[in-house]
Amino acid sequence: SGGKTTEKTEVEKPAATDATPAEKTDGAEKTDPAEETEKEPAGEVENVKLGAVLPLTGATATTGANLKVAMEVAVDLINNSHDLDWDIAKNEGIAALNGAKIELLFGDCQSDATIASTEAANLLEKDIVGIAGAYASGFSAAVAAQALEYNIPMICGSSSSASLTDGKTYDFASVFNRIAANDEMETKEFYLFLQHLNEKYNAGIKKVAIAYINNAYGIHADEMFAQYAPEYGFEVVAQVAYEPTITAADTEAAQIINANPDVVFQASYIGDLTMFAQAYKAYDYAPKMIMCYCGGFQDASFAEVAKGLGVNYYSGGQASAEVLSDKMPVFKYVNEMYKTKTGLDIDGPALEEFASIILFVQAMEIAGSSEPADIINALRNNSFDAPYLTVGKIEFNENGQNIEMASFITQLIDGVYQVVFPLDEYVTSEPIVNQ
Amino acid sequence: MKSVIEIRNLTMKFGELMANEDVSFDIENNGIVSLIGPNGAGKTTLFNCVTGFYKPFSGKVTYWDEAGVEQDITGRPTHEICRKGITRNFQIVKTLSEMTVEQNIMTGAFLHTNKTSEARDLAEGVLRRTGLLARKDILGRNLTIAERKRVEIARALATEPRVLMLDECMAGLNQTEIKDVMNLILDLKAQGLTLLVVEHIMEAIMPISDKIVVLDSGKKIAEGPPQEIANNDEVIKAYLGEKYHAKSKKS
Amino acid sequence: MVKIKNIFKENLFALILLALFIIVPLAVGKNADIHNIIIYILIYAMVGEGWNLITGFAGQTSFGHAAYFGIGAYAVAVLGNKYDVVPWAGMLAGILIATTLAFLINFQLFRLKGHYFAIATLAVAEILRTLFSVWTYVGSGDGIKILFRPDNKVLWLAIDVRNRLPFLYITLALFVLVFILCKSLENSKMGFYWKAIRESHEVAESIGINPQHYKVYAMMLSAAIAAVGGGLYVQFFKYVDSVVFSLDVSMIFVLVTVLGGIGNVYGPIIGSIIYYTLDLSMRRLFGGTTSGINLIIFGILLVIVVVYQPRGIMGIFDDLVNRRRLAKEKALQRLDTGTPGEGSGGKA
Amino acid sequence: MLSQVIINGIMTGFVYALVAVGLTLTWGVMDIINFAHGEFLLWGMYAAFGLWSLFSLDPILSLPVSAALIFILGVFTYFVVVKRVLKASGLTALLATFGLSMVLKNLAQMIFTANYKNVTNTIFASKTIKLGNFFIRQDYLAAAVGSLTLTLLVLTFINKTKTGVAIKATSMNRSTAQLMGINTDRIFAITFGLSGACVGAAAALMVPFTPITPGSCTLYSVLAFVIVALGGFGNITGALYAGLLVGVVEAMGGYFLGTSFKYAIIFLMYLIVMQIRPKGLFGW
Amino acid sequence: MLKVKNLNTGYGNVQVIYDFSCEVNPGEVVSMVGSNGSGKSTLLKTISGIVRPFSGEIEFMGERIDRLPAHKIVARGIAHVPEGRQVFGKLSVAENLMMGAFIVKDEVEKKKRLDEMFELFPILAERSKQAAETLSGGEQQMLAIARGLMSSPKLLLVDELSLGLAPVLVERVLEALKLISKQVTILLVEQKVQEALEIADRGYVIQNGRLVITGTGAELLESEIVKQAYMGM
Ligand SMILES: Nc1ncnc2c1ncn2[C@@H]1O[C@H](COP(=O)(O)OP(=O)(O)OP(=O)(O)O)[C@@H](O)[C@H]1O
Ligand SMILES: Nc1ncnc2c1ncn2[C@@H]1O[C@H](COP(=O)(O)OP(=O)(O)OP(=O)(O)O)[C@@H](O)[C@H]1O
Ligand SMILES: [Mg+2]
Ligand SMILES: [Mg+2]
Repeated sequence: SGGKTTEKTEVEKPAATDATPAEKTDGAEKTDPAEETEKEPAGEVENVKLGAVLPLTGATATTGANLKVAMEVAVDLINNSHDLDWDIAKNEGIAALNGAKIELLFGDCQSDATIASTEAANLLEKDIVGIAGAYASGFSAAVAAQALEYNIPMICGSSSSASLTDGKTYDFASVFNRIAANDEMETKEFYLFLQHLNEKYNAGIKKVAIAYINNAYGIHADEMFAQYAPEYGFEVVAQVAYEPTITAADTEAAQIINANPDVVFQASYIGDLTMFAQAYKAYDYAPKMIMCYCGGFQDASFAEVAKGLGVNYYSGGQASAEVLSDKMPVFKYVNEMYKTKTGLDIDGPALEEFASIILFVQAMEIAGSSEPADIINALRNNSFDAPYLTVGKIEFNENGQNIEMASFITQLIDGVYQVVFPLDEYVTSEPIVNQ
Repeated sequence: MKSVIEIRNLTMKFGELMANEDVSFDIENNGIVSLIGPNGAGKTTLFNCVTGFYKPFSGKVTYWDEAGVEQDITGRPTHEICRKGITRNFQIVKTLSEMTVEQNIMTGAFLHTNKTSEARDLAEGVLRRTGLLARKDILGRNLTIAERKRVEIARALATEPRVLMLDECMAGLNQTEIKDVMNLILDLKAQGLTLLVVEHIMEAIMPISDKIVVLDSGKKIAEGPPQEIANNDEVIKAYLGEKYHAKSKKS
Repeated sequence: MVKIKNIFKENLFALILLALFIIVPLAVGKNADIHNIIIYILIYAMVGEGWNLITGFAGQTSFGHAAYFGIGAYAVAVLGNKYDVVPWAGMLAGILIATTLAFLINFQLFRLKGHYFAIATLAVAEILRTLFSVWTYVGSGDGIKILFRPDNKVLWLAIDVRNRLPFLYITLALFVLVFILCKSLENSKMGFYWKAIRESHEVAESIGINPQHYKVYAMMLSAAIAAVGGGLYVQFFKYVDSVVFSLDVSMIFVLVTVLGGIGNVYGPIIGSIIYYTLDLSMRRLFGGTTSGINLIIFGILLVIVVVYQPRGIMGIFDDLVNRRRLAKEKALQRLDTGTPGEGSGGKA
Repeated sequence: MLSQVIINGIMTGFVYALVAVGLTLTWGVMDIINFAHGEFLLWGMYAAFGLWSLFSLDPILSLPVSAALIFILGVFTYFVVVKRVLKASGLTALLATFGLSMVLKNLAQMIFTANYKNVTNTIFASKTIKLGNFFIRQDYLAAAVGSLTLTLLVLTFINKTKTGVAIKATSMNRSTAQLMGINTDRIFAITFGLSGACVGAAAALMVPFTPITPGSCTLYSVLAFVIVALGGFGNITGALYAGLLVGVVEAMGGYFLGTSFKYAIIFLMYLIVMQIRPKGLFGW
Repeated sequence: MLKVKNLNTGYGNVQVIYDFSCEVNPGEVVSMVGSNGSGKSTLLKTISGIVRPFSGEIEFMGERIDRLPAHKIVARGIAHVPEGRQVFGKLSVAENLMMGAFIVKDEVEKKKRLDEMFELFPILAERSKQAAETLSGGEQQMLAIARGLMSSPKLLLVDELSLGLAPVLVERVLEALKLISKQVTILLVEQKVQEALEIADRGYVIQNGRLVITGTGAELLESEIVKQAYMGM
């Protein structure tokens, strides 16, 4: 429902007869409307309101729009009955709350942290019981600060800055929960992968370098990169920071090439990553592997770029990949719903934002209440099933970090994200090491 | 009569062009010195050099202030020179166009006061003296050129200068209006001001000047009392023209 | 008595505005959302007033006011977070740093004129942005979060969620102070001198004004006001990073002021109100969809307003005043018919 | 490697120059700040992208089309927005074009989505010429040569043709220009069109190596601001040299000081240069 | 040639000229005199189209021109030398002159005119490469006149011809004007009432935007009104 406005969602009261036609028609929905009407407990159960702040316009709108679709898919799954072997999808509404449905209100932060803050306040004023978003770490922090003041739980899907959950940079740990692996976890995983390549494929990787965008996301990636390299036995030969907006990446690429590392780490968004990729290619530089922190690498359009350049040395962390569909029915179903709306396979951040909405409902099911305090409690003290993720579980520590989210590694081979590490049961391809 | 300003060997160049070349003359206290010369002779340039808009290439400008203290003002910043008591108008008028006539003049009046009300009182006096009182609420941009010229004089006067330098303040006025300005200038002299006047209107210059300095191609070609200048052959040839000469002979 | 009445009459518009700003926040009840918006309107209007001093009055376009805004914000954040300095003191420090910086930098920069200067101000802000984005002491790319201090609400001005009113009124009070300052400056010697400089450097110099000095005064005052705005902003938003120095932020102050009416003390506040109500209502009406339709409509509305009223909203009021003045003038002229040249002393 | 970096700097510099030349026409010559300049560039890129994806036209070949399209956008901008605010202060035009830039940017997002678009497999894509020790990217080279040619064309047009001189005259004094028989509306429209054509062409030259998204042109317009000032407002030759200088300083600064400083160093250079030449490198 | 009928004009909501009519016949030199602010410049600006009249008619060679945009009026053959010079400051002297001939298509003709102007004002030839804003005041005035003549107009409107010119030059320019008037009809606004009326075939006197008297140059010179109000006698 791309053209549907927030206001409307809010206005449409859960009138018994036409409870959710909008969601139904555009989802991959199969139930019979007539049957649904009968089940509906005639308007006695109030909707449960959730809020989400996303960058739907502005610099990071690239992703924001897709994340919104992912969240809407989650709402569809929750509110309607789907032919899928998963309670959330099968049930209509929240079982523990007499089938109450979720009403999701969106706020557009226009890729600006200040606006994120006011939009969050706006949503929080509307009696929501939880808030999700807001993609970039800076926006999420702004939203979380508001959530704290209202003591409303926040689930942040895809922001990756470690500082959000380090327990000291911010003061909102009591309400804040983040699903995405933070860069620390991701970094360790990357190094394990490189060790794996060295051991199993004789890759001979020693020297590593990083190119990172100079913002909260990049800086922490770089910090982790440098911190763990010695621990895993790698030598750091270059750390290249660059401005969040650049017109060309040649100088940056040149500095990397100059240091001649075996493997390059990239903490880049899609635009910069593309420019780097073109520059590496143009200067005939082909490292053994390029490890990408979640960010631009997961954007489907990068697959095309890499394919166009004819290179196969890009790998990165991913929450799930299309190639896994057959092994994970829930994921497959979600991916299909998402794909009908966006034309794209669901990527990591989208899946994480999807998860944030699902988690709220799971928490309410456990708590049997839609009181924010109860939801907070439930979120912190339980482990949640996540059949759409390869790890299959989500659990938060005392700072709100999901400890289960070990992202796994995919490699772009001929334009397809192939799972190459670490869980054997999910691996879809052997990694290719550029020699 | 003692000098207030002494110009010595002033030279100003624009690239190759010698706009002023080795010009020297004195401006006597409480006198009216007129500067004439063909278009492009360097009169405005000389103004600019004296008032600090240009830094002269060489030469010296000396000023004696009220207390009679000698000061070298060559190439000093304009505002500093103004504070010493030398103010000017602009040949190509620069009225403050978003301000009313009164505000234009108040801006000048603020040189000697920090209070808005005092500046307004001062301005009112000047408005009255220059016959602008009825126009005081008109915005600068809505004035005719002649009115603007008058505002320029008034604004300069509001700074209560000792030396007032007027660059073609009568251009564009008809004879009657010129008479008014001549009277104003004589008035100012009577109040003790010293004036340096650039003008092409001989009918106005000749009767009021104590001394006339003539420039041509940047060089001083004559200096003396009006009558002498009017009959100076070189000046007639370079500047006045035969017709004017003939006419002035008649009268 | 008459005097008081006059003050009342002359400032009727301001007083009405003030009354609205006092009443509306109360009238909407405990609506933090609207309170938020009003606080931002006030903060941006305040910095707009500052920007108006240097650009509207003194005529020196600044595209880099985010520099001083950002410094004000960082001063409060860094001092508060690292050294537990209360925001009040942090704001004072911010003012000091901003004015000093304005003095040091602009003494040099004011050798440049017009657009050359405008770009230089942008350059200063951009350099600061880069410095703050790599300087780890101030949190580099991470920025700084002011941590919540429920324990010491009064000194910390920390706002309790359901009640932003105290902070709102503090902001309002500071804005009123700034407004009064700007308004009284407008009719002072300083104001006259600024306007003279704006129109012509040469004229200014010829009547004894040192343009350099007065421009620097304007910039320092302007910077101080921007720093106050920044200080308030960060206390409210509780977070600041180097984005605060970006052109986007500088543009906010330019836009609200020009929209309201540049060179007019009412301009920034009127502009800020209109700008944010438009932006917000479009966002709330059409936002939340992927397309950015709200911004398209907002942009179109902005263009329409500007095209319709190129001198800013306050231009409408100016026109009214002018029309009255012109009518008066015309009446005068008629009385004078027969006199060649108004007031030239010509014979009647 | 250093010489490699410098060469790249020069190449980017040429592209900057062309974008700046477009801006110097409106801002420098006509004294109207067109805040939507970056969005003109953006739409030029989308035009080139559109032609490429619909008709498989290589951007180099479709350059005249994208230039022409943005020319029209420029003319449209003049008549619909700028013309109506000409009498007000310069900052009013800034505000109006700011509104326009919002419209253009978000319209792009509405039509093309915010997803990055890449024009791939172009004639010169990711190919290089090897000269001894260093490489010259062919896509850069093509852009540089194209930019230089177009800049020189604009320069000749402004200085040598009657319309060109009329543009300058109109910018100095509008009503007097009318008295000369110049249709000033037409002149303004042409100038805006020409400015648009410059960025339209620049866009076509850039798309082979620049990912396109609604936000991707903001930086270009900020850099163009600096370049225009550095070269001296209204000075086209100045914009060309300043563009090159900025390109090289950016590359070298990034190389020696670290790439996070590569734009800061440009701004710093601007401040320093202007202390010595307050009217730009080439302004007097 | 030029007929102005019942013209009312001014700026925005300020009326400056009231119910004014006048006429210029081919081959004449007509002078407008009047004190400052009486509306002479406004009249010329209205004729040349930069100010829109409130009401009334302006006819040129039998055609209504009061609704035409300025640039089209120039094309009909009216050139206007504006008050206060208004040279294009940053353009060179030669470029300024070429702008004067903007509507002339024939390059050879343009060149010829340029040479004629250089002959009339030799100083301009000397300064032909210099930026106009660096000319002295008088030089700028000469440039403005020359520029007006560049389009070979049928009717030349000159505002404040002698402003800031040295006496010799005033003489020379007036002579030149007299000479030109054999080919070009001239409507002259001039503060040097004596000189203006001497060379004029006819003259109009304006006060506060209204026509006061009209007559031949000689008649006006003798009239009491003119003597008293404008010549300080
Ligand atoms: N900034 C400048 N750059 C170059 N040449 C200049 C500059 N200013 C003046 N000139 C030249 O210097 C000469 C003297 O000019 P100036 O303005 O002093 O003449 P003037 O005596 O005031 O003439 P007028 O009576 O016409 O005003 C002129 O030929 C003029 O072209
Ligand atoms: N742009 C304008 N807007 C409003 N009023 C104006 C404007 N220009 C001139 N005026 C007013 O119109 C009246 C007539 O001006 P005009 O320039 O026509 O006089 P003029 O006869 O040419 O005088 P002068 O001999 O001083 O040049 C004046 O009162 C002037 O203040
Ligand atoms: Mg002069
Ligand atoms: Mg006039």
